[in-house]
Parts: sequence; structure tokens; C-alpha cells
Amino acid sequence: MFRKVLIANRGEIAVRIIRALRELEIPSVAIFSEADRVSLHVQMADEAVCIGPAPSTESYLCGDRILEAAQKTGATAIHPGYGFLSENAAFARNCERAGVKFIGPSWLAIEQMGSKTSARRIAAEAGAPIVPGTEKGLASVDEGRAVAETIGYPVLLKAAAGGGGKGMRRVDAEADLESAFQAASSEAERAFGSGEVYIEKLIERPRHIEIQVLGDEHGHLIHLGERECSIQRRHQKVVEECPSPLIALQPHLRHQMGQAALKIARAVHYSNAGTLEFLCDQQGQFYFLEMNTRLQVEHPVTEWVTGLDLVHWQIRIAAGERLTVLQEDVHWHGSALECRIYAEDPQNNYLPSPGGIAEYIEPSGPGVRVDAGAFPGWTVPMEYDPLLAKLSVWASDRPMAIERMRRAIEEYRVLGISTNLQLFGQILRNAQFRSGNLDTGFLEKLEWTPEASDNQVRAAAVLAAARHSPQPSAQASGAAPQSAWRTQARKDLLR
Amino acid sequence: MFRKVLIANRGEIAVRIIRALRELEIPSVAIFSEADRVSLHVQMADEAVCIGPAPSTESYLCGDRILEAAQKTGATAIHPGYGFLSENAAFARNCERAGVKFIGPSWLAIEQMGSKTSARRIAAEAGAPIVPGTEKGLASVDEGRAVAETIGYPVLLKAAAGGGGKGMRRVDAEADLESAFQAASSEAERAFGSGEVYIEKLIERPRHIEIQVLGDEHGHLIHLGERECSIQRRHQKVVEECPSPLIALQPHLRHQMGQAALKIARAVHYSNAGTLEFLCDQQGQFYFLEMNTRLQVEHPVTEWVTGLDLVHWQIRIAAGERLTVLQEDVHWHGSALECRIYAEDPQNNYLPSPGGIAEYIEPSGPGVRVDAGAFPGWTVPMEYDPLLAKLSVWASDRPMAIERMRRAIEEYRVLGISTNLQLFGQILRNAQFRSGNLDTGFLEKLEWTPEASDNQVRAAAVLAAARHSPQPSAQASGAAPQSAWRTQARKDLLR
Amino acid sequence: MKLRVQFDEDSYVLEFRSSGSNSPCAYTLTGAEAHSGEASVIQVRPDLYSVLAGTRSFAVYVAPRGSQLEVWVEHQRYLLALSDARDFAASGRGASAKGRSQISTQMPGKVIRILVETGAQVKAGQGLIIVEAMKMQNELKAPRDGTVSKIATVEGATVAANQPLVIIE
Amino acid sequence: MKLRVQFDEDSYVLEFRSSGSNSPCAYTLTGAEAHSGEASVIQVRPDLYSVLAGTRSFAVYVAPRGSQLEVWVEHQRYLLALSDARDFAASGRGASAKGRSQISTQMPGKVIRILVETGAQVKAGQGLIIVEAMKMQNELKAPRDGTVSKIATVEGATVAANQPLVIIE
Repeated sequence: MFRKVLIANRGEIAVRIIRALRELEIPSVAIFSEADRVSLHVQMADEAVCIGPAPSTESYLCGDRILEAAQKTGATAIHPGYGFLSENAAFARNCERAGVKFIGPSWLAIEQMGSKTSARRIAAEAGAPIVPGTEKGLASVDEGRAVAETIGYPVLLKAAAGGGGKGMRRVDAEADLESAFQAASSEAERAFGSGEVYIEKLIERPRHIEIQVLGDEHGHLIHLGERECSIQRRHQKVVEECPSPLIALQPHLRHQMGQAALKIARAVHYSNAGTLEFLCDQQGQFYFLEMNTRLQVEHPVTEWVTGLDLVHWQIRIAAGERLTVLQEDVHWHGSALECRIYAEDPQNNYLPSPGGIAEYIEPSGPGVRVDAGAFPGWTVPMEYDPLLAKLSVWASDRPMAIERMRRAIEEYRVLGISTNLQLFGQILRNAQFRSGNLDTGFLEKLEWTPEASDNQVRAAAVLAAARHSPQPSAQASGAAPQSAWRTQARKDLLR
Repeated sequence: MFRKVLIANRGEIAVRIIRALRELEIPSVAIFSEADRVSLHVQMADEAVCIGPAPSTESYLCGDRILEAAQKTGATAIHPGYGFLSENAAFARNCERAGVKFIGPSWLAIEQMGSKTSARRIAAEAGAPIVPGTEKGLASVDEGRAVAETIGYPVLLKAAAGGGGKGMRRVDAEADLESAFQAASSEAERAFGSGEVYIEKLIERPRHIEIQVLGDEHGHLIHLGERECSIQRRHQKVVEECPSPLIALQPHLRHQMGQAALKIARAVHYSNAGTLEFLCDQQGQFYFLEMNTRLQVEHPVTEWVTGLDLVHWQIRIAAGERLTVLQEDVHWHGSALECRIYAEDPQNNYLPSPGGIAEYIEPSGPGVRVDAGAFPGWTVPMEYDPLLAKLSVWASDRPMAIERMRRAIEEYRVLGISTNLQLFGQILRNAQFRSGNLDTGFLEKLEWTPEASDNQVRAAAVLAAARHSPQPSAQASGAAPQSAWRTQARKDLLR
Repeated sequence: MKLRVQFDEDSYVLEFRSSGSNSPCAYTLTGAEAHSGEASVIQVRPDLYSVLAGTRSFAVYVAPRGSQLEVWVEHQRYLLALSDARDFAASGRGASAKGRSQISTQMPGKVIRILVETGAQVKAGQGLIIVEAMKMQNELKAPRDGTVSKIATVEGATVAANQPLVIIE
Repeated sequence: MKLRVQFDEDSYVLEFRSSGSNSPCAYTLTGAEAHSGEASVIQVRPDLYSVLAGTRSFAVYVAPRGSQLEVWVEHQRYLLALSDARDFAASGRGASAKGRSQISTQMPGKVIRILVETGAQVKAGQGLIIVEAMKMQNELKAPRDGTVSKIATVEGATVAANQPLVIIE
């Protein structure tokens, strides 16, 4: 087993990995940027090394400095977490060259799965379903017309060089193809400097369902079932769950998707933990999208239902141990949900909300797990991802998991910054969510119904507030903007 | 389902029940004594009613006032928790008479199992093994000699009227019986006013293993396996677990003890949750001790391994629902441990330590559950039980559960009062504990080995302390006792 | 004691009498909805209060949030502004001068680009400043046509929520 | 700065220099074990400090505990007493007068019985006062033979930890 492990990450995932290391009795080394000097992962690790200033490009993305920190502290392995350098094949290769074990798949597998086109080709060759369409840019409208004919309308035109919806057009019938092609192409040209456009079958009301795989370095590979992650905002997952309500209706899907995932992973001799993302239509037809060659944010959901500790296994597998769990040993019990608590305002276009946390109270009790990077008194830095914590719950079935999550969300308190805590009350009480009839457009369509508060609730709020500031000062009386203007930027709010 | 439920308890168990009620969408009513005005259960409940001054005899033990509070708030059921009135048959009957459902077994079952002698007789009649011996006081030394002959030495002489070790004598051979009988009898006479002494087979290095049962009010009764609770101080449990390490070695025992438990419970037409305590010798011979006709403190251990929510089921069963879980549906997954965090000093004769909590940080992350009644800023009242919280963990096997518990204990912080947190480090690292070779004398024999701290640890402590109080005042420099003498009792420390 | 309370969108006047810090106080709330009652309000720790109103129990957290108070009652969050009831007339409503618009950022962050110069003519909807936080960029836009009379920040500066950055006249 | 530290059973003298509250400070610890180094000590919130000593990272909690400080480094708990190093001689050790014994309770609680009267002759080991907390009774005993010269409490009184209750001369 490793003598010492460095965690090349920050926030909740660094804390998660430190906990696993502590359970395995392996000393941990945190790295931190100047903005993270007192962050939770620094407090919890056995050792900590500063690797640069706040911007990630000068700290968490500097592979060389991280390897230096590993060598300085005598760490013999690096856990990359997710994001940052976790899917950087060059970094994984540099670790190998430096004799430091990268806790993840081989750098070659990362590279092969790193490009969406390459991953798509590998998947197709392995016999897994992919979204029908062209893999490269269309030479002409006529080529597009021919492909659309084969795969059937509606189709989607997409910019080959870009993302984020720019240069994207939905086409419902052949008559609209030509004008849509011109529009998409010129928009792509303006946005990305290349007018190349490709075509794909459009999946209506798609669901995002992914398969967790786990393999050792001796060729044994299993899948741990699915997670449904259809509740997203701006392609960022917000709520995840297992079982997928779709798979609860069509149990054979878990096996089918699992087998498809294994085929693809085997094609790159995948080892360690990985996730294959699929787009699923409402009938259960699924298409491979891409592979995340690292630990997934939402892994706790799978840990709850399978009882397997993914981070323990990642470390043990990287140390050369055999994965002793056979496919037939994997069972799925009950139902798990995860909510991602972000420092952002869901009622204001999900605007990020860094700043000082005045009060921070986590839920607890039966069936509740919190993986957090936040704590009372912490100033959430503005430089990084707004994920504060992941709240996950388990119960014997989905309806009870939803009630438990509601109860846990109702216990959560974060004062001082805005969070999306109130959003979950909306989701969890939503009839469509409760029915399990999900798609990735759910959040966009969600109508916000504020909870009613009665007179006694308001009186309690006001009485406590009055006690809190018995003599309202001029400042507390809603000072005219001019005076605020004159006061210097309240930089201390922002560290 | 109930319109509203009153919780006739305080502390962590009241909080546990409020959480279950919230998950079931049932409004909750807390009761509190004057010492508990801001306790966590009051903060968390939807409603709260003061039922009297601090002493339990004037508050939590006053059934009439509690029933009054239920009627005042419109609660249609009462959950008694554990302790206080939970095993008081008269209170259960008064609830029934007042038309308020008592969430527990029938008052008759409570009464039948309430007396140890009656419980023992019922168990014997039901065909369950009981510790061999006389049920009543011995008429003479000769009677004792005859009984000892039958059950075999060593035997134990015990005061019929008392407990706590007074009037108790171990006898290893017939030659010692007469003098031991005289000594026990006269000690009992002095201590309890009655010299009556009975005889029992002495179980060497006994283990305390109990069986959880759960039954509905339609005659369906199942057992949920065992909990081993051999780690005790002064007959108070400190660590509990499932599976019992003994049963892990002898798997048939779970079935045998489960069947014995069911026989006894069926004899009193038991419904709702209950626990049958057994004494077990190291070979796996088990003897019924007594029945707890209520929810047990350590129920989370069973919830972890079976996935069943005992408090949900208690409420649903009391509301007349059928228990839909069949005996063959009950499976035991992995391994769970629970540590009871007490406000007491384990290095000073377990002296209680009420007072103000300055800082309170709970562990979190994978496989960790905390059921607490404590929170930062709370003043632990001196009037009640010192249980602050229960920390329970789950992992796929016992060795990993132990490591996880160690990790979780290491994350726990309670400042301001003494707790037994440091004790668990001692237990969890102990070779005998890790081997699973337990008995109820374990804690008494435990040798305390302080953890080594190195120079850097001490320097870190001193530097932070120096920063905390940059100008040590006369008071901080260890003022002479005289000055402390003159200052009035620091009553504010004690609320 | 009499206080004016701005409670999210609604205004109230709260009147209360307390005979001691830990004894129940009688209160009257007038405004959007009128209500009066008696409550016991106990401070549990600096930012936490336990309020009993009749038999209803509330744990109330309070923390300052700019010039307001962030208050959580149960799982619901409110923003309150308290002021002496006599200040009501004085404090008024539309305090910002007519014909003058202040543009401030709702999101604390770093100014990564300033798109206009002092004196520039701008049209409603035109981008003025881009602020970035947590990898998300937020473009502040002109609320109306006008002239940029002041730019109160520089590229690279760290700005707080609600800090005014540009004035258009 | 130079401080005398009583650290559980051991005594140290700590000398340290800091060029600013958040910059690393050099320190020397002399006493049971001598040690010197450099550390960065940052206050995270009122009772929490993050200490980096070389690459080692410690989260240190500090809270007052009577006349001492309760300090947690990682999961270990210590009681520290700090004093100006110059006070060393003055503060001394056996501050309690010879021939005079103060009996105090380690456990805060309620005095449920007083077993002696002022002026009474007592023998070593004789019970003096019974204090109860959390359903546990603790009997305070005379440490030696002597005369009860003062009883500083009454039955039913609430007493704090380490509060002196009886004097025997």
C-alpha cells in the first residue's frame, strides 16, 4: 500500500479522499493555492503544501508544481479527484515517469477517451450504440440531407468546433434543413472561427443516465449500475439518483447499459473507476455520449445502493490489489438521491455567490450523508467551482428517499451567501419529479412556487431580528445608495 | 395516519423521532422542562410545551401533564422514546383511556415484561433458555447447596431485593458456599433491609447480546437479528455492534436466538419494537435476561445493517398498518458499530460533566451517522442522562467499520465539557476488541495507553493558545485558590 | 418599542413590549397582514434564537447581510430591513436621483473587462463591464440610454456584491 | 514574546517572534523536550486556528476552561495554562496554605447532602458532602484528619467544577 498520498484537488472531493485515506491508515498531503490557505482540506490533511496563487492556471492546474510537492513530502501516489488535472493524460504520464502512481486509469485510456470523437469511434467499434449522425463536419447541405434521411427527423445541427448551444439548430423536416444549415454554419463561423457543422439525431426529452464501472489492473472489470442525472442547469448536474426511475420501470436496461459500458471500457483496457455517460430517450433507447475517466462527483449515490466504497477501491486498485468483487456480487439496495449544494442564486439566473459563511449547519440523522468542503466562518473563494457540499440520502424506496431528502434539506442552514438550498424544496415537491418522469429540460421548465409563510412565522422572524439589532443604526435602515457608494469596496467580504 | 404526534422525551431520541415524523409528514410536539427551554428537540419540533421544572419527577415523569399537553396541542399519539415513561404500563394505559395512541406495545405486554421475575417465568414457560437458578430467595444454605449441585459451580449469590453488586458473592466450590451465603445475606440485610438471597449459575466472561423484534398489531412478528453490547461501564452500554463477532463465528446463533426471542415475544402478544436481552457465554450458550419493551438506544446499528427504519415502522404499526416485511425479507448487510458519546470523564471514574459546550463539531462523510441532542453553544443540563450523541458507522465488514469509526471519532470535537471521546480511540485500537473476543468486563480491564504527541503537535497547540490569549491575565496564570474561593459559584457555567 | 420592518417585498410595523430579556413579550405586527400575539424569544447563541409563540416553536437564525438582516425561520430564508418607525417618512423610497443610474454587480467577483470609457454615450442594453466569479462571467448592461459619468473600478479589481461600478446620467 | 506554558503535566517556555499576524513566526519551545521551528498560524474563526509547521498541517481549537485553555490539536485534547515567563517565580506551586485543605468538587452539580458541620472533627476518608449530577452521586471525602473550619455551600445549591466547598484545618 502507498506510504503517503497527495490529493491534487481541493474542496469537498479532497476532503472525501482524505477521509478514505485516513480509513486506510495512509497519511495524506493536501495542496492549496493562496486562496485556500484555511480551506477544509488543508485543515484535515496531515500535511499541506502551497502550490501557487489563487488562479487555478497558476496552482491546481500546474502539474509540475504538484509533482514537486509530492516529491518534497514523499508521497508515492497522487489522487487527482475530479476536474483540474484528473483527465489530463500528459499529467498522468508525467506522474508515471516521475515514479509517482496516478490513482486512475492508464494515461493511454485517458487519452483515448479524452476526445469526444475518438471516444465515439471506440464505442461504435466496440458495438455500443451512439447517437446516429456524422462524426465529422458536413461537406454540403446535400450530405446533411442524405444523413438526415437515414437517421430520421428531427435532427440537430451542431458546430464541430464549439459547444454551449452556439451554432446549434433543431431541424424537424427536410424543408427546413437548408436554411438551418446556413444559419448554424455562419453562427459557428462567427463564434468559433470555423463554420464546420455536423448532424446528429435529436433525442426528444432526453434523460442523462450514466454507468459506473470499476476495474483492477489485472483485467477484471465490473459495472456498478446506473445513476440518473437528468436534473441539470446549464449542463451542470444538480440532482442525481440510483436507481434511475426509468430503469425501475425497465429493469433489463441496467443490464443492457452495463454491458454496453463494459464493452467500451474493455476496448481501452480500462482500470480504476470510470463513468460512461449515455443519453436515453423516454422509451429506453440509449446512446453513448462520453466517458469520464475519473471519480464522478455523484459517486456517493452508487456507494449508498451498492455498499461499495469507490474511493477505497480506487486506492487499493492503484496499489495493485485485485478487485475481489465479482459482477454477480453487486446488488442494488433501496434508493439513493444526491443534491449538490452550490453557492449560487437559483432565483437570479444561478448567479454565483462567493463570500463569507456566517452560519453553516448540516443535516444529520438516519440515512443522511454530507460530503462538504464548507464550514462556519469560511470565506468561499471566488476563483473556483461553486460546489459547497453534496447531500445524499438513502431509503428503502424512492418515495421515502425523496421525503428523507426533503427533511434533510429542511435542516440545512447556510447564512451569509446565497445557495440553491431553496431550489431543492421546489424540485422535491414537484409532481413530475416525484413521478420519475424526468428529462434534462426539467429544471428549465420548473415553475417556482414560493412556500407560504404565515403570520406567526413572520412574527418570529421579526422578533428575533429586533432582538438581534435592538437599536437599528442608520446603516441598518437602508442607507441611501450614495453612502454605500462612498464606502470603499467591502473587500473584506471577499478575502 | 396520526394527525400530530407528541414526543414524551428529550435529547437525541426526541430529535430522532422528530426526524422520522418529518419524513412521514406528521407534525411533531416536543415537551420540555424548564432546563430544556432551548434544547435541540424544542428547536426542531413544530410545537413545544413546557411541562414543569427541571427535575424529571416534576416534568418528564409526569404522565398527567404530558397527556394534558397532547390534548392541548391536538396530538393523537405519543411516542415515549426510551427511559422516562417508555416502560410505564400505567402511563400506556392512561394514554389508551384518554384516546391518545401510545406508540409501543400494549400496556399489558409492558406490565408482563416489566418485572424481571415475571419476564423470566414467561420466558421459561415459552421454552426459552434462562440463566439456571432459583427464582425466589433461598430458604436455607442447604437449599442453596442442592440448587448449586444441579446447576453446577461456579454460582452467584445475589440479593433478591437489590442490585449494584451489593449482597453478591461468587462461589467456586461447595466448601465456600456456607460462608458466602452468610456474608451475602448480612450485606443484603444492611443494604436493602432484607437478607433474602437467591442463587444463579455464574456465566464466565459473559457477552451481552440482544435481539430486536418488530411486530404489527395484526399478529405478524419478526426478528431483526442481534446487537452485541458487551462494551459496558457500570452496566451502561458504550459500544454496540451488528453482527455480533460471536455470531459471525457461529452464524446459526442468530437464528436460534431470534427464534427464542420470538417465542417469548409471542407469549405476550407483543407488537411494535422491542428488544430481548440475552447473556451469552463464550461458547454461544445463551440465556434470556430481560425484555425492553420500547425502542432501544442502539437501534441505529440494526437500521444500518437491515436497511429498515425502526422509528418509521413504530409509527406506522401504531397507526394500525401491517408490517409488510416478512422474516425471509430481512437481510443483514455489512457491519455497523455505534459509540455513545457521553458528557463524562472516562479517566476520572466516569464523572459526569454537565456545562457549556464551547465548540461542537460532528464527523460526516461516507458511512457515518450522528444522532445528537447537542449543538454548539448548548449548556448540557445537570439533571439528565449524560448521553450527548450517538455516532454510528457502517462498512462492508467489521475491520473496515472499526477503521471508519476511528476516523469519525478523530473528526469529532467537543470543547468546554469533558466527554468520553478519547476512550473510543483506546477501544478501537485495542487488540482484543479488534479480534472480537468480547465480554462485559472488557472496559474494566482496558488499560489506557495515552497517544504519543510529538514536538510539532505541542508547538502547534502552544502557538495557537498564545495567539488566542496574547496577554495572559492574572486569571489565566493559575490564580491562587483563595481568589477563586472568594468569587461566587460560577453558576453561569451551569445555566 | 416600535420598528419598521421591510420583509422581503412587504412592509410592517412591529410594536412590542418585553418585561425582561427572557420573559414572553406581547407584540403587534401591522402591515401587509395584521397580527398580534405573545412570544418568548431566547437567544441561544449569538446568531440563534428560540421563539415560542403559543405552542409553536421556531429556531430563528439571524446574520447581517449588507444593510439587511438574513433571517431563517425553519427552512425558509428572508431578508429584513429594520428601522425606527419614526424614520419612515425620512428614509423614503426612490432614494436614487432622477436621471441618474447606478450600475452595480449583484455577484461579487473580479472585473475582467471594462467595455466603455468615461464620457461615452451608451444605449440601453449595451454591455458596460464584465465581472467573473466561480468561472461564470456576468455582463453588466446599461439600463437606459445615456452618458457614462463615472467608472468606479478598474480591470482586475475585486468587487463586492451591490458595489456600484458605473454611473450613467 | 516569551510565555511559560503548563502543558498537561509538563512545563515549557515558548519564545516566538512574528513579523505580522498572518506571516510565519519562528519559535523555540524549551522544557520537557526542546524544539524550535517556524510555523504559520492563521485564525480561521474565533476559536479555530490553522497551523502549518513545515509541511505539517494542524487545525487547532482553543477554548477557555476555567483558568486554563482547552486545546485540541487533531483529535488530541490538552489543557494548557499560559503565563508571562516573568511570573514564573511569583505564581509558584503549592499556593494552598500548609495545614489547610480545601475540598472542591470536580463535577459540577447540586449539593444534595452535607454530612458534617462547621467545627466538627473529621477523619481522613470521612464523607463531607454529596454532590449529584446526571443521576450520579459523588461523595467528597476528607483528605486528612482535621477540623472543619468552613462550609461554603448549602444543601440544594448548584456548584461549579472546582468550586471549593469545605475547608479543613
